[in-house]
Amino acid sequence: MSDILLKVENLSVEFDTPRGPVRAVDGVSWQVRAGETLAILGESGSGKSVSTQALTGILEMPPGRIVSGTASYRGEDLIAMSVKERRRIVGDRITMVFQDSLSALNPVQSVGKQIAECYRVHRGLSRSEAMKRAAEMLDRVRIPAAAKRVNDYPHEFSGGMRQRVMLAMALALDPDVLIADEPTTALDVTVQARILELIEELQAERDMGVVLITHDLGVVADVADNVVVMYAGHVVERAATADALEHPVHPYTEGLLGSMPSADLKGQELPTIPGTPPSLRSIPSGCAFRTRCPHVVEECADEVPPLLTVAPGRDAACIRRTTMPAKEAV
Amino acid sequence: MTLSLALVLSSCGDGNGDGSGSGTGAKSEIIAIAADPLEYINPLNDNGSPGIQVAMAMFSPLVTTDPNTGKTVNVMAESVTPDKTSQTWTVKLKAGNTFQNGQPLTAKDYVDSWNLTAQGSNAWKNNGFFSKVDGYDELNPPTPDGATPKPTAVKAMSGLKLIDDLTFSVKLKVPFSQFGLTLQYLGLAPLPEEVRKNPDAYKRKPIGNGAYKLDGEWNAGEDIKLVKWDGYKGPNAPEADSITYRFIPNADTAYNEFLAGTVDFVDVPPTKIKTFKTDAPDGWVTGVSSGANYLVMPAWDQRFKNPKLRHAFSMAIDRKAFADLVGLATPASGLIAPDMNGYREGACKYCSFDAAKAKQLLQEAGGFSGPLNINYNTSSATGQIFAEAIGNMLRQNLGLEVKYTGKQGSEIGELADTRKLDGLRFSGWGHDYPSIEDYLTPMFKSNGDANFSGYSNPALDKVLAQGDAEPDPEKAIAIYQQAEDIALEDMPLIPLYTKSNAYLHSAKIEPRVSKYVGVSALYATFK
Amino acid sequence: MSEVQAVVGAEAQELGDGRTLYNRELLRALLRKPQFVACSVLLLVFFTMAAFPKLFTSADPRFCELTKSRQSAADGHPFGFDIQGCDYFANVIYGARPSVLVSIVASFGIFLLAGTFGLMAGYFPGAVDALISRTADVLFAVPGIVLLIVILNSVPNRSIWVIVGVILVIGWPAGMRLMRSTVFSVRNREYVLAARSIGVPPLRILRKHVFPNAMAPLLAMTTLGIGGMVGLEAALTFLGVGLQPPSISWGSQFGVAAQYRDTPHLFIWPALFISTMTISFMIIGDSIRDALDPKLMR
Amino acid sequence: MIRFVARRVLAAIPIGLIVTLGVFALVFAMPGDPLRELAGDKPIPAAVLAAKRAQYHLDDPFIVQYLLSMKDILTGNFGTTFAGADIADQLRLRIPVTLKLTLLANAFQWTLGLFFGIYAGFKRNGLVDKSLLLATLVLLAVPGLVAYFAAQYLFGVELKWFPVSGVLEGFPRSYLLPALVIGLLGFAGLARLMRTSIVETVNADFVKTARAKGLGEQRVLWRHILPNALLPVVTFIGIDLAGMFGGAIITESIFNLPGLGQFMFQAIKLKEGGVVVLLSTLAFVSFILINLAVDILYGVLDPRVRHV
Repeated sequence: MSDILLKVENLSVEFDTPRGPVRAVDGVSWQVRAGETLAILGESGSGKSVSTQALTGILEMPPGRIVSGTASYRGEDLIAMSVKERRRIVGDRITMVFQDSLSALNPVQSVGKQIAECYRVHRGLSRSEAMKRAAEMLDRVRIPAAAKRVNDYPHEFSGGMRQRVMLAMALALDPDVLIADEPTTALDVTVQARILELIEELQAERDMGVVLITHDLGVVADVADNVVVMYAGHVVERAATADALEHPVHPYTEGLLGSMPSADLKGQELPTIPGTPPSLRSIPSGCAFRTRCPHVVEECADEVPPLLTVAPGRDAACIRRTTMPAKEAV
Repeated sequence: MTLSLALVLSSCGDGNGDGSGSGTGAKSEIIAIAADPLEYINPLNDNGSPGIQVAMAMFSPLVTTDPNTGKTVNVMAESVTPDKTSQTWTVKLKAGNTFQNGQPLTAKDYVDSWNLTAQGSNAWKNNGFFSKVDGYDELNPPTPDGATPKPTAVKAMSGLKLIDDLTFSVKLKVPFSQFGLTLQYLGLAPLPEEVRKNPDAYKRKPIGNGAYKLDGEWNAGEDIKLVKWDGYKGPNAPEADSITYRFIPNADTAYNEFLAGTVDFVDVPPTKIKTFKTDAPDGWVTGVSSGANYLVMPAWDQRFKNPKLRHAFSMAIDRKAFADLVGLATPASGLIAPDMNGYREGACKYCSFDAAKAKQLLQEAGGFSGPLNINYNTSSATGQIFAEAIGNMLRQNLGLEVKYTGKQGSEIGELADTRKLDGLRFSGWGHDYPSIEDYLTPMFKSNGDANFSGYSNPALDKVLAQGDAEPDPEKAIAIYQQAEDIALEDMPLIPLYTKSNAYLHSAKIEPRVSKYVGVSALYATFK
Repeated sequence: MSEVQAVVGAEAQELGDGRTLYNRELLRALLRKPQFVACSVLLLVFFTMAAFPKLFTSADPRFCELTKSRQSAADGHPFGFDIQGCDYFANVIYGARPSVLVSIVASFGIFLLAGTFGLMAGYFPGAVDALISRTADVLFAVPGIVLLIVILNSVPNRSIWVIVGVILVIGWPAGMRLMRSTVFSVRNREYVLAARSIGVPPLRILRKHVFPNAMAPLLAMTTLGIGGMVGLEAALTFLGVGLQPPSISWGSQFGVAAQYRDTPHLFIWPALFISTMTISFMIIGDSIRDALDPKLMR
Repeated sequence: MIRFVARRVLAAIPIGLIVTLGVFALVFAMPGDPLRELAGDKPIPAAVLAAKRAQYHLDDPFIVQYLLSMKDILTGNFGTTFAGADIADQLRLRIPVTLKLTLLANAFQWTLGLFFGIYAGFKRNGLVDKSLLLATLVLLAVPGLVAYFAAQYLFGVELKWFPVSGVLEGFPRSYLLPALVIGLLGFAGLARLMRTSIVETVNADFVKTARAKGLGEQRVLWRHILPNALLPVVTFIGIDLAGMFGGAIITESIFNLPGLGQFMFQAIKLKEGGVVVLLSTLAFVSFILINLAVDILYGVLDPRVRHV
């Protein structure tokens, strides 16, 4: 097995709101190895983006606040280190790609300049050298006529092309870990596939760890090696993608899978998880999912179910599935 | 040219010290004038007080009033003598006076300057002064509305006669015993020939005959800097070596400038009347009353027709309290300013405050219908305040309904002229020459120059004509007083107060204060 | 005035995302802010003063004794006497009505005018927009204060309504521009397109869909601009074209008194009332703006 | 670019005509006889009035007067005011005064406003931010009149730090106090706007991107936040600058600065339609030019609205 590049342990993040603090991420742990693609799966508001933003230091603090936890990059805790030290790693060794490329790119700077900035700041290259590298990078992500478009502005690109620019910027410095926060959500399906392919290809080329944040099971199924499922700030299931998809342990994962369109269900009404995700301000006591869970029992309300190992490399947080045998042997 | 050069040289040799004389000389003063900057200096085409104030330093009049005795004394004139009927006046000039360009001052300069002014198509502001002179009408033919007055073929008034180099005579249309007094008006100053030929070219480089001349160039927007002119041979030369007139349009700002110590002399604006003594405890003077102020009853409005109603209005006003509000003011008890020769304390029978009597008079007059409108001038800082004070008294003491209208002075004047003004307005009058006639004729004679109320009483006109024809000054005054009595009984104007002006001066100067001619910074003495 | 409006307009534009907020939610958010509550109470006091001055003073503001001109506070006359010797407390209380009227009526008049014209210009591009926008350009190009002076000098009787009217004439273009640009961003939203596609008449679309979703920035601008109106009225008095007696207003009181330095009570009281009311309006405007700010919600 | 400028200038011409015609009509409709105000303290004979009237075309019909005024303006042959002042002279003297005042006031306003606005917005809810919000509230609530009189009395008359009024001490001393007061009053608005704009931009996604790139805070602020946050501010500065040229009537009057504002005020009082229209035209032209400059600058700052 390759090295663990980024290891998050017991990370908790709170937000101060006018009505008191709200815990957006609660005791989350995960890790990503070189060459691995880890998917963090969850609905919006589940805390999946907050955890990565917190460890990279780009979360707005205040109102955000890291309550506990560590995030080690090659053994160094990103959370404990000073802002200056972290900047050596974030943006250089760990880079990010965001969902909405139109708003995530500076509208008044040419894309070339924005990519070149990475080389200028982290590598100290001269302006012309940096611009040259930026053009090369654009070419790498298959932007046609890259050398010409390097001086264009973000609004002059199509959505897919813009996402490629984002990728070019993130990969410019050949990072160890790429955190991709819903990189394809805003794109249509064919473009989405091409971007994912591109990520995979570049990952393979560089033996890079990829953290893919998404709410789309399909994407997970396509590209992820391992998956971490989050619900209301908690990790509810952690498994190799194939295992999780085939034999989900947590009822939430199960529900997600059930609501995925597939050939088997053709002609039937698509089943959905009843209810809506809880507001962070009013998370139910005990298991956060119990209000929507088909298997709920009284004990679910007693305490937050711990994340327990149910099989090698598989953890889940459900008292029904971890204390009593699952309905199917795991 | 040679002569003026010599003068400049001699002034340098005079021990003025710094040679340039730009206000830093031993005796120099900066006088603030709270008005927009002058655009030209030409006393014949200027009747505003800023212009006249500057002209006083640069031009010298024929006669003037002695500040100590109040008598008329000669300045440029050797003598001014009327004929028996006071219709023709002979002016003889002193010999040896010159203009600042070196040319001798002659009778022809006066006659030609006056004719130039009297020519209507020139549109000079002091044109009206000559309307009393025989032949004026030929230079001012009636012009139909909208037409441009053309220069007339006749260029000279037949009443002006050149007798010799230093003597000329003025024949008036009708006898006028006060004409000699009027000659002190600076609007009658002489212009030298070169200026008369092309007045526009000399707007900013006037050539006077007075004690001061321009120091260097005077460009638009600059202070007017004057230095003593050594060629002046007349009497009454002031003490200052150099004088700077500085224009500060906002009177309160000018006052603040004085407090900050940048000017030597400033008028106290009406808003500072209550504070100036504490603001400048060692540097203030007050002058005698400079003019009389009135409330004007419109003769064209039938509601004001009954004299009893006018008396009622007059008696409903607490003049003492009003004068306190105005500040430095004396409640009026007649139509004439108190320091005039011929003033009678208590001439007005209806000027005492008596609310009960006023109410009774109003009833006898049949009351007043509709709201009473009081007009005030919005350009004046105190216009609205004074209007409200009068309005409150009329409202509370007579039970009238009162409303107020603020307008620009020009609009009020125009409405009054066309007999369209609704209700009361304020007016003030200061004499041009020290005679009670200069109050009565303009304001009360039918169609007088300043007959604001549109008042006309043939009896009064007749008395005035008698006075004008009376050569003996004392007798004339007694006749004029009869006219004042008639006006007071008819009361087209309600006398309110006469006001003194206050001035602040720096420790360096002591302004001349005269019972007869008021306060003068020009004639200040230096410490 | 126009300066404040411009700032506020630009400030408000930032949040003009066309969000509707449930009134109850907005009110609850506002009531949680102590400064909003305090300023609302103050404004309520001013409004009551304007509506029922007799509740605050039994003195007749028009009973004047000139002999008491400018005397300072005395028994029963807490603010002393004004220039005319009238009870100043009563005058300041009675001065609330025109001041409040000018500020409220002018502000909301501008809100209505700017709102209507902005809606029309934003929703009907082409002739309507051109007409309205060009008219606004003309008014923008003439210095507002010049128009004020000229027009107020021309009218025969400067009543409070004339002053309000002139302020309306020169005040609406700024708000119109703001409204127009917000409408531009709203008019192609899904709900508007949907309404249009099912044949809802334009007026109804404007009233039910566009206006509620586009009015927030203009509303914030209006509340923040209200205070400036009272200051403007004072400036008019300084320029000789303010309210005429017997109308009493804080602006004209201040304008008249500003030059009488020796009796500070004459200008301190109206200035204090003007400033308090202005600050109250501004804090309320700020609070509404903050409450509408999406980032602070949830 | 040239086409853009040309189109804007062409569009401005009809507006300019309406503005001048409208202003002239308003002044024409003002009651009161213009020459009477000029008459000074004493009445003027009818013949003199008629002559003056002819000299200034006051006896012509409205439209003729307007056309004559426009002809004078367009040919640069301004003539004299009713009071006899050479108008070209006046402009030569007054434009620099107004320019100096406006530019100095704007310099104060921008320096202070941008600096505090940027700082407060970037360190939102910090001490500087909170004090700035309070200070600007107070400044916005103080009527301009109060501020001018108070400043003149305190700093000019009492403390004597600055000249009370006038322009005698030249630039910049004579202009410092009024410019400072105008600048402070305007600063409140600008600082608030700048602050809001920064606050809005700080939360933008591209700022997160910039931080994720490992950029220092200073670089994030100056290279990424500010260029974007300046956009709405630039528009405001344009409006503000264009407005100031129209004349600071009240300031100029209180501080006795012989600028265009006082000229305008006098001209209105005297009903000098020609001068009012001339000054309005001047204000209008500068308004158009400044707005054009702002639009071009905006295009430079924001590639999305670049005018090719």
